Amino acid sequence: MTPPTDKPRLSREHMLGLLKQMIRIRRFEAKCAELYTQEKIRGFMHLYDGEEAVAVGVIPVLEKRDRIVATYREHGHALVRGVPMTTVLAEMYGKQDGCSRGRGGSMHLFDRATNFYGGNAIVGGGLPTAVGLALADRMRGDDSITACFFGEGAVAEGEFHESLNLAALWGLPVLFVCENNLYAMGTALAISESETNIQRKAACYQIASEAVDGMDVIAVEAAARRAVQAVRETRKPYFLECRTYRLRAHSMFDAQLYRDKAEVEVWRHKEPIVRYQGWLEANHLIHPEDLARMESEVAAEIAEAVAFGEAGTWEPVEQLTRFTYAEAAAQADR
Amino acid sequence: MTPPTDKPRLSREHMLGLLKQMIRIRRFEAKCAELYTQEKIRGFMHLYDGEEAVAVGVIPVLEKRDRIVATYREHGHALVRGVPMTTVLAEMYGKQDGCSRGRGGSMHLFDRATNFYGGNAIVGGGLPTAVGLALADRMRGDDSITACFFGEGAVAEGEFHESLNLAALWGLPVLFVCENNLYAMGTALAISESETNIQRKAACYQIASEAVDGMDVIAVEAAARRAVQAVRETRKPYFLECRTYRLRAHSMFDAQLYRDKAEVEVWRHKEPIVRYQGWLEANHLIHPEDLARMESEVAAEIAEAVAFGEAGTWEPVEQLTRFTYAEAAAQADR
Amino acid sequence: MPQEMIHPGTTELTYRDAVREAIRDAMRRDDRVFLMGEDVGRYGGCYAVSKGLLAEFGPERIRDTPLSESGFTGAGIGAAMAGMRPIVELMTVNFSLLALDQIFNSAVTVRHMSGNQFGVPLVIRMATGAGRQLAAQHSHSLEGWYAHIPGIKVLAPATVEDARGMLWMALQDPDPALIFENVMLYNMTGKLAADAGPVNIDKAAVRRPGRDISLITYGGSLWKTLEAATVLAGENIDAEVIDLRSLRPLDDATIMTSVARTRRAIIVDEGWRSGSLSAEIGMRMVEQVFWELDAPIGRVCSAEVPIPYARHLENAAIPQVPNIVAAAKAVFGRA
Amino acid sequence: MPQEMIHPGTTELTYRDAVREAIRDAMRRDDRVFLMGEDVGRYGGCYAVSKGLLAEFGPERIRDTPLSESGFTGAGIGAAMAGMRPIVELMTVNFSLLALDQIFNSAVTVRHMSGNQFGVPLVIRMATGAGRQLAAQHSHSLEGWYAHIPGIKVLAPATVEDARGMLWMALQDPDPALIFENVMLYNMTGKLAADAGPVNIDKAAVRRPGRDISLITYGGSLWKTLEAATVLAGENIDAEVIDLRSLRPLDDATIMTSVARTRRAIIVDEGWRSGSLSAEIGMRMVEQVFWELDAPIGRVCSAEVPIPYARHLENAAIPQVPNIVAAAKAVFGRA
Ligand SMILES: Cc1ncc(C[n+]2csc(CCOP(=O)(O)OP(=O)(O)O)c2C)c(N)n1
Ligand SMILES: Cc1ncc(C[n+]2csc(CCOP(=O)(O)OP(=O)(O)O)c2C)c(N)n1
Ligand SMILES: [Mg+2]
Ligand SMILES: [Mg+2]
Repeated sequence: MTPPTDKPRLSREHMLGLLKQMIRIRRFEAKCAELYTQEKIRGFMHLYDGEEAVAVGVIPVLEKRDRIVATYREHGHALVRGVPMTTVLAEMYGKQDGCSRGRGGSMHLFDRATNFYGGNAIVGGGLPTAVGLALADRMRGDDSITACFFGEGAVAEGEFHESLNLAALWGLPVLFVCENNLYAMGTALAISESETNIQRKAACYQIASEAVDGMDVIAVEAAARRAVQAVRETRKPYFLECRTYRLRAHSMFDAQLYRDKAEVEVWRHKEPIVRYQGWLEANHLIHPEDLARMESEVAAEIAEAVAFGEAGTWEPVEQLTRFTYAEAAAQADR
Repeated sequence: MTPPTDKPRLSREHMLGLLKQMIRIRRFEAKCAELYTQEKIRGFMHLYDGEEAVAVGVIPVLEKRDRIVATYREHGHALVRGVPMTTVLAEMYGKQDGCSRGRGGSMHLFDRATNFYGGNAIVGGGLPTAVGLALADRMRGDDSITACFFGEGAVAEGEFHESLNLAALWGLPVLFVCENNLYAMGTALAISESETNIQRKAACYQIASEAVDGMDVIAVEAAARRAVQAVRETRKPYFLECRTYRLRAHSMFDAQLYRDKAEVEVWRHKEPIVRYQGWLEANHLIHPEDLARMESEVAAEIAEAVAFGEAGTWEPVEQLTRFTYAEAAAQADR
Repeated sequence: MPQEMIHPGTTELTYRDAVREAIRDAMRRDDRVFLMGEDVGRYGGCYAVSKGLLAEFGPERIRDTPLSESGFTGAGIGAAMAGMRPIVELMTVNFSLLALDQIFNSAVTVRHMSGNQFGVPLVIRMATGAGRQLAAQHSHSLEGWYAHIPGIKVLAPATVEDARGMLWMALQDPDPALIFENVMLYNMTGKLAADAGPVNIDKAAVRRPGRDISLITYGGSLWKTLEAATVLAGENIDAEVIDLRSLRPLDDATIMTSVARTRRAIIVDEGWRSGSLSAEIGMRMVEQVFWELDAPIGRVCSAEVPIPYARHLENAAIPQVPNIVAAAKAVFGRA
Repeated sequence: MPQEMIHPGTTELTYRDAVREAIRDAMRRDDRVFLMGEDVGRYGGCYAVSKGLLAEFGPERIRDTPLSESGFTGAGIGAAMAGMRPIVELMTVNFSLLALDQIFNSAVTVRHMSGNQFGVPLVIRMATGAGRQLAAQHSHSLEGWYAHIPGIKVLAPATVEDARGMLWMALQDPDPALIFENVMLYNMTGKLAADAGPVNIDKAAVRRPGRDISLITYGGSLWKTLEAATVLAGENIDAEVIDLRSLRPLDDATIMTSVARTRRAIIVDEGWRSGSLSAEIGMRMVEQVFWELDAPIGRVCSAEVPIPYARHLENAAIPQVPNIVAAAKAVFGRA
């Protein structure tokens, strides 16, 4: 475990907070999987198990005014950012109480209040959006930054290349966060990239970068702090590669023929929650009661979210075409 | 001037041949410009003045079985490859005697007999084609290679990135030739790339590369020989950046507001024909009669091409939709 | 699907299996054929179509690609130009938009523009359609939209037989062909003669003959339309159901023969209504059999909205049996 | 173009100048507006539309981009979501195919899919059309094809007034709008009131009233259609000419009012015939005014072929005045 370097911020409370966020995501995903088998949740759903340290390490380092662009594997990002678990789950239920009115589902969580610019189900599709958000900030002289999450699979897409070049060329405050979990669906990194060192991609665009053990929440947080500070101060992009692993199947339809059970087992030993919890315990920073409290708080939050989702209502079918275009009122509002 | 390293091949005849090819292109382009003002040639037309050393240095190094993919600035490539000047010019006249039946014009010269897979008017559009041609060769175990020409402007396109990655990842015999003339229309390299050293792009994909003075035909030829040999032997891609300059406007519609006359003048002194001719003269490798003979041969060839173009006939308008799809006979033939 | 006895010499299999058999058969018959696309190999295909093929044919011919739709589609074009017979799988039509420049500006222009010197005998397969609650970015139905482009053929196999039989014919075609497989059909089972093979791709099929009205459709909507025809039969409307099979070119003869006889038509098309293929079909009727028409032509299409996730909204967005029945009855002035 | 006296308070200018004035005016009025695209700055725009603007507004707001259509279109989407009002110039529709994923999967889905939390007030301008012998890859007419997509507006200014006036309204629109400028119009001159400004973008315009037949068109074909109307007048056919102006949404009311009166219609559309916007317009007539029609609706469209370079072939491929005249006469049973 990376020893915390930035002591003052790493109060015990803060350190426990990191653990709790990771547990919160893990338990939430488990509930989602359960609800999926119950057919309460439908469509494509991609769980974040194993990768929690990335969202939890990066997102709290951002300010409220900063912006976030995510992928279809974004439950964790939304939760850590502060999108209420209730509306996230209601969204997956397809209820109008959901954070996207039930129209987006698992892959399209949006939340204006927290500057959460959505899950995007097109691999690589969010990168140009992030460039544009940052361009707006640059042109207005705002000091917000935009954090853009994407998988290592997106690196093969032309839009990755175009976006990194534009961000570097124009000096845009984008934090590119590559969640390198070694697979894009069933395609291992070596089958998708001739240069498998993802961090090196940044140098091709003269973008400052760092690669970090994405299973180590303290290391991710420290790297994110450096990264965010760099973007905020230089107003230039920064590339953070988080080396991680997805413990579950790609989506709910994946038989995982492409990787050995043994490989998954190896990674299970590196997984971020057990590891971090063990480290906290070894350093006497956590007590069994803390853990019990966390678990029960998380369980309560999840229970509340399920109740909210269950109680949610269906958008009247008459509203189907509403907001394909803005309405007059919305127009004035914009 | 780079001293010839590969002596035996650089017989005097060969050396004069290089000059003649460059002159042949230069004079041809001048005739095209003239015919354009006479409205014999229409549409978009992009001339190659200043860049002749690239096509002349690279293409003759290829074998007949090799394949070529070019851009809309491809008159020179077609001529050096051996597409008859007559059919090239007839194409620009729009006559059915043209190498593309008059349907392609200046930007779309095609010639099956010489494996000339066309001009392509979509910047970057030819790169994936080249990857595919090489993939076919690889899968069949043929030892042909594919040379793909493109401008430095294409480097910003996503297709550049995808194509280089695929070629490297799959081990495909593609020679990527970047004609870096510093401008994409009116956009200088520094306005288009955050990393302006184009050769470095290759390393991002683990592709072997070399940058060469594209105004020095001997240097280009030597580099092309190394490149072609590498591709042929390793069956892997290779990236050759030729640093050159376009002496004329981008196309016939360009007022060149984006660059100083002075800059063009500086480059005029480096231009490949005068420079190479001067070197041949200084080394007593060329006599005034040689030059006179070349010029008169080229003039005769051009005159013949013009006559051919003038005498060419229009495809009957009834054939307009022919070959939108293959015809039965062509089907059997394929 | 109608449930009948399986005859000797007949197998029952899914649409998915039929597509797989078609690929396997083509790969065995012609060593120029290969399959390339995201996750076609190790993963077995995002809809499990190509499961098992990697083991049989190896990674050169069952080629997993990076996420580079434009790049590998273009590679398919180049390989086809050099004499191979690639099958490019674009996973779903939603991602094909990333490859559209290659399809539109390279694949379809080359033959004409080169004066017939080069052709692109490429097959591109992709899943299409809504109905699985995949939301706006994963639920497009663009096969009719693609049918606008001259130089390609557009195929929409709706039956197990066509899923099995169209691929080989598409591979024989010297020009690019797009095959659209509706996502709702993969699990559908059907019967197939044990020796089933290639089928023609030139003609539309009359899937149910009828006297009173022509219901014209294709792909995933075929089964809904047949169901609607059954309902209509109960109301004494004898509907003829035509499965277009090929969206480009359209088989005008079969359509017009039917409509000239029934004098009434409904087109069922899962594309968004405005500018959908249904408009072209209707317009051709106006051009070719206007004087035979006894009533305005009806259309049942998707609502003009990005397809929403919520099940009830998604259902409401796309054509359903009751919409088809209602549209047909409206043509007869019945509510 | 009809040549008339220039009135005081009227200026004569080209369509190109009118577009430039529209951009300049918008940039001055709203500092959230900026122009971004390939060669819009130092080069002055590939069709010289933005010449001079760099000097006035500087490189941040007249932003030259690399050749990255998908990237900078997506950047326009993001900037619009964050409250800017970008004008993205895609040079020509031919290159827009590279940006189609961003337009189709991001720009148009976001508002609905986010439950109206985010919108994309983005304007994308591009040149369109054939006629300059630019051959297959540079001569597409896809504005009608784009009109299939729910969530965008599609505008086709055909007059100098509309070239000047539509942009501002498009920028006020909270949703993405695509403006298609026909390449053959840039050099066209027209008169404009000195104080000309924004124009409505909701209504089609009757450019020539007439009694006998409705000729419906838009963009570059408007002038050919008006010329055809003049020819027809000489043959005692009094044609009404409608300029659609907006291709999505379509102004059904203006179209149907005209056709219900003239009872005959021809649609002139530079798109390839099959699946062109002309089909949608014709089909809507069938749906809305079928019983008023005295004759089948006619279409004059482009031949279904990649546009060839040779002038005579290109001319034959796209709608021309004699084709329009002939089609109109055919409706009256005259040769
Ligand atoms: C453009 C595009 N192509 C294909 C897909 C199908 N697809 C969904 S997720 C995925 C894998 C992406 O892998 P990666 O970017 O590494 O993210 P991860 O799922 O590992 O988090 C693929 C191929 C898609 N959604 N978008
Ligand atoms: C995809 C695409 N975008 C834009 C254009 C318009 N265009 C034609 S040539 C050109 C510049 C290309 O520059 P470069 O690649 O450096 O080649 P060069 O002309 O310098 O030889 C541009 C922008 C195009 N043809 N294709
Ligand atoms: Mg991954
Ligand atoms: Mg250049």
